[in-house]
Amino acid sequence: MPRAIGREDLERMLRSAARQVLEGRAELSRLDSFGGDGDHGTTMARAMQSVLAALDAAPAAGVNDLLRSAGWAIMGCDGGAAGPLFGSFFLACAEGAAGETLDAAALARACEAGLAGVKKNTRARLGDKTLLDALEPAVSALRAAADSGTEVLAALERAAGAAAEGARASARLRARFGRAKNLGERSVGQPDPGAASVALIFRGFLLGGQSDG
Amino acid sequence: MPRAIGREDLERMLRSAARQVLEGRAELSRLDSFGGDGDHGTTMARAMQSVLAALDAAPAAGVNDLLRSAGWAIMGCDGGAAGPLFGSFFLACAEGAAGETLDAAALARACEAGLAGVKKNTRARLGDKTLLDALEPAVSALRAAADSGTEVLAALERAAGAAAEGARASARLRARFGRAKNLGERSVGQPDPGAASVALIFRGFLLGGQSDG
Amino acid sequence: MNKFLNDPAHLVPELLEGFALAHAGTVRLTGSRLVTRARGKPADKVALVTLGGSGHEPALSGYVGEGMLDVSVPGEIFAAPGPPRVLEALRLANRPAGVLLVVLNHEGDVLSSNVALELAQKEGLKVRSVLTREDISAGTRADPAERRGLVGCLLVFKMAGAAAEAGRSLEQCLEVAEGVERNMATLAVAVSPATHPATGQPISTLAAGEMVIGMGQHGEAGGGSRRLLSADETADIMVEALVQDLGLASGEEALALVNGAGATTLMEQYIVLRRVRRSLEERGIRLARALAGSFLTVQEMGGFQLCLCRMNRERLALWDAPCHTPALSIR
Amino acid sequence: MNKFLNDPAHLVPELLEGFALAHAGTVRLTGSRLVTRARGKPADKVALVTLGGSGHEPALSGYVGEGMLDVSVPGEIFAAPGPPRVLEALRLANRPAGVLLVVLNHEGDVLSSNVALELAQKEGLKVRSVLTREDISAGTRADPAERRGLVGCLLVFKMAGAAAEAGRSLEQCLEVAEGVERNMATLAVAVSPATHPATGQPISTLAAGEMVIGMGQHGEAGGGSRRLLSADETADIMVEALVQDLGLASGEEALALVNGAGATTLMEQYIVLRRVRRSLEERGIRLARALAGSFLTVQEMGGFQLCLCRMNRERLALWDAPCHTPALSIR
Ligand SMILES: Nc1ncnc2c1ncn2[C@@H]1O[C@H](COP(=O)(O)OP(=O)(O)O)[C@@H](O)[C@H]1O
Ligand SMILES: Nc1ncnc2c1ncn2[C@@H]1O[C@H](COP(=O)(O)OP(=O)(O)O)[C@@H](O)[C@H]1O
Ligand SMILES: [Mg+2]
Ligand SMILES: [Mg+2]
Ligand SMILES: [Mg+2]
Ligand SMILES: [Mg+2]
Repeated sequence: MPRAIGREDLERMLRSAARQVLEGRAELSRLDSFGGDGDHGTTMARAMQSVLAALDAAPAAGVNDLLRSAGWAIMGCDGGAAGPLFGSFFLACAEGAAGETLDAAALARACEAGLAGVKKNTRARLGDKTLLDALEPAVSALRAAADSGTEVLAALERAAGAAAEGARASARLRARFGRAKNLGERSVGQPDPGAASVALIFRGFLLGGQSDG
Repeated sequence: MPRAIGREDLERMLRSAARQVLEGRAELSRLDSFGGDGDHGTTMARAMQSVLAALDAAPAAGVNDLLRSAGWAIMGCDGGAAGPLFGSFFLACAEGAAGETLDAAALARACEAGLAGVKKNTRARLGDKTLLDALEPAVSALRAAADSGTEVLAALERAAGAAAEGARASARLRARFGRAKNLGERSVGQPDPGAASVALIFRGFLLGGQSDG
Repeated sequence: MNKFLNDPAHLVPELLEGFALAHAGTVRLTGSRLVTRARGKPADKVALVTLGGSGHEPALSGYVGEGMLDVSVPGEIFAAPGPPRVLEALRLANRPAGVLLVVLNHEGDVLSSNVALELAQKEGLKVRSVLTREDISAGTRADPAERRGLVGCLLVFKMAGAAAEAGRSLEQCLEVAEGVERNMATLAVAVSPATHPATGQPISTLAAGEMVIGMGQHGEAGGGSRRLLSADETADIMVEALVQDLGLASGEEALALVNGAGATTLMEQYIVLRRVRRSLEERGIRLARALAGSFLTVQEMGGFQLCLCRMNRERLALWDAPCHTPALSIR
Repeated sequence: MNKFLNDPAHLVPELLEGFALAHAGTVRLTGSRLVTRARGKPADKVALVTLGGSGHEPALSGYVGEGMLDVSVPGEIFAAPGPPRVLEALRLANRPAGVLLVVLNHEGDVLSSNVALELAQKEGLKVRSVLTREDISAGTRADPAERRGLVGCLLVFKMAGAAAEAGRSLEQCLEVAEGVERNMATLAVAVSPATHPATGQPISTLAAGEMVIGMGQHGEAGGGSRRLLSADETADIMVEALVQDLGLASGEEALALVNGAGATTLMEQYIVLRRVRRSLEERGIRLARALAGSFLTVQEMGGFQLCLCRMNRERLALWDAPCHTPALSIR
């Protein structure tokens, strides 16, 4: 993979993220069964199948086309709370992705836009035990890596690590958004399913980026 | 008790029959739970409470008035299948009860009319595992005793015995009427609840007749 | 028992009080717990009366109202009302045009009706009656004595009710009712038991993952308990049995009614109905009208009844006539 | 799982196919599984649109029809539809008179609606929206963000729908909707769990003989699981909490809606409704209108919701206006 992510690279990364989520669907539903309604794996699997179908159906012109089409696919999958959140992440990423390819700085800029897109749609913030607890650390890690001149693949590696760590750490939090909020204190002890999905997606990006197509 | 049943005697007999059924209600429901819907005790208890209420409410002029009022009380208790059958027994008894008092012959005549009243309302016959399997033997026993000149109380004793034996023997029969018919062969083994009620009623008649008021 | 109840001895009066409240514009209680229309029907039109045990809500009183019944006689939980209250209802409904009594074939209902009808005749009331017995699991068409009356009664209420509303004579209304009765067939399937609200005991037993087609009746049309099948498989089996019983042939048209027993969701009923249409169409039978809902329940029993009725031009017109009752509105 | 189903992946299209069949004269399917009226409404009248997860039949699509909704967007089982289909519905309903979108306060519905509304605004569609959040167990009136939208949405559909049908402007319809929303309150009680039809897993756990008032929400208005009470005791507790929340005072009048969750029988609902009236009357509050039925279910869950709405002359007139939909008919 080059020092910047091209259209082909990005498509491989998206497909790889989908694969990670599809493989993890049972675990995601299991995590959602503690405080939620036990369907997060089903929902995310539906979302990712929609992404794969969209990628198969229409060849995207550029990186932002690809991100937009993934975002719309997720938006359109009737995915309860998770659908519009993950969908708006990709859609806002597309808005923030300038140029033909994404180097570390451009990727960080796109993901920051994506994070902002999610935050526009929820009052949840860091620490509320939602997907933000994996997404925000991942994006921060990406930004830090880019600012220190790190190469894009290495930057992705740090982001994936931060997402995984964020998801793990979310177990200690008390849910204040999503269905799990109704559990109050009893929500402590298990990772947030949405955060776990973010970790799988970034892990997929990394694996897809590392493989050479 | 005299050699013929008077108005007071009959009222005592009816109250005593009601008491027998009320005491046996749990067992009657239990029997109905094998092939039926488990409510025969509840229904018969409601029927007998209606009889007691009717006796309390209006002093009957004569023996047939008493029987008629008991019959209507049972008819009016919303008693599913059992209500109209037991009700029509007492109503038809009333039609057949001529005179101020009932000696053995008059009692046999009244009960024969009652039995005919029941049979007018069902296609079930002896051996079909219904209340007829206790009622018909009881009425036959009454007739035989009367024909051989037996005194009314002794005749009642034979009738009560025949009813009890009929109810017991009904266990060996295969139900062909009432809800239990749906069980087919599986209905064999337990006495018919309606027949058990008949046995309790005749036992009550006997005990009420034997006590001296 | 996970039910919201008070003293079991007062179940019926309590539920009727709430029923009358919820449908104040349509029905009212009168006499000894009879349910009648809030606004009566002219005396030159035939009146329809029915009777039956309670615990099957919204049946049967839920069909009292414009275009269907005039009076219903609710009994105790699962127990027919006694003859005196049936007679009271016949007296209440009596009118020059006459009264049609619709009786479902169950021991208690038949016994009570017979006694009441005899007394009504003696009193000179103008009453005719029709017996519904369309449960194909409990007897053949040739020997229908044991066939129970299931949800099909509601088709009789609807179509004979429309005939009455249109001013047809008692004989004509009876003819419509008998025509519907002859041309309908019902089969029931159960997957989970109901609880008797007065005793708290389960009414039947059914293991998880099992189902009984013919609902514990003789079993002529399916037999005992079997592994739970998919919605489509179940619908196919039931359609086949009903089409056989009715002798429905390619080119004919039918009404299908899916009746939820209680705990079976409307979602499932719709899924079944969808397959019923396909299954009929595969046989060249057109689904002319379709209905799904919990119209006649057995407490929280899981399962449903499927009722098919052969339709012709007259019955379609009677079906489409407007009605407005607590449990069914057509316009 | 004792349910009649086929491939869980096709649940929603299958149930919608049957739904459209059963109510062919009233609704039809269009576009990407949108439910609309069989006969449209003139474009000079405001249109009402709503959205929500499936698995709650007859809600929400059961309220599409004359006098209530124009379009509903059914989502997946228990999952809100995504923004694209909501946007499609807004486009379909768009008209000079404008569109009122009714959103129940649940994460997914709110997220989807917000995205769709933003896009609709960009396209220049004339849309306003109202959020229903009347569940008193999950937040106070002062801080309603967490109050969920329960069965009360149906009162909004009915009364804002009547205003639209009467030709009132979008602003006026919104005002009616917000007036109903502000003046209603709901509390739910559960006694037995539902099964998720796609996974076959129970959605919650509840021991026999236990009940949860506030249905597993924070518990502000009742708290955790407790021994099952009688119908009357339960009704009294719920009425008290709702009257408090609404600040209903002696001399006022209210509408009461008892909504069965699935397995709770109509019989029980009527018994509860009867006590609700008595309980209100003891407080000097008149029960102006009453409703009982399984209007918004959670599969075969046992329990019910009680919704009270403060009525005034305007709302009474809007309530009494005729409507004809698959799940509610008033005339
Ligand atoms: N309001 C919210 N803000 C941020 N994240 C949320 C919110 N609601 C839900 N989520 C995320 O969505 C996840 C649950 O997704 P999912 O189970 O698919 O949705 P649903 O709750 O509709 O069943 C949660 O674990 C959380 O990460
Ligand atoms: N058709 C019938 N002919 C004669 N007896 C009958 C008939 N149906 C029912 N019975 C009697 O009634 C009894 C059941 O009574 P009960 O349980 O009170 O009525 P239900 O079947 O309506 O619940 C049976 O045991 C039987 O003796
Ligand atoms: Mg979930
Ligand atoms: Mg019985
Ligand atoms: Mg019974
Ligand atoms: Mg969900």
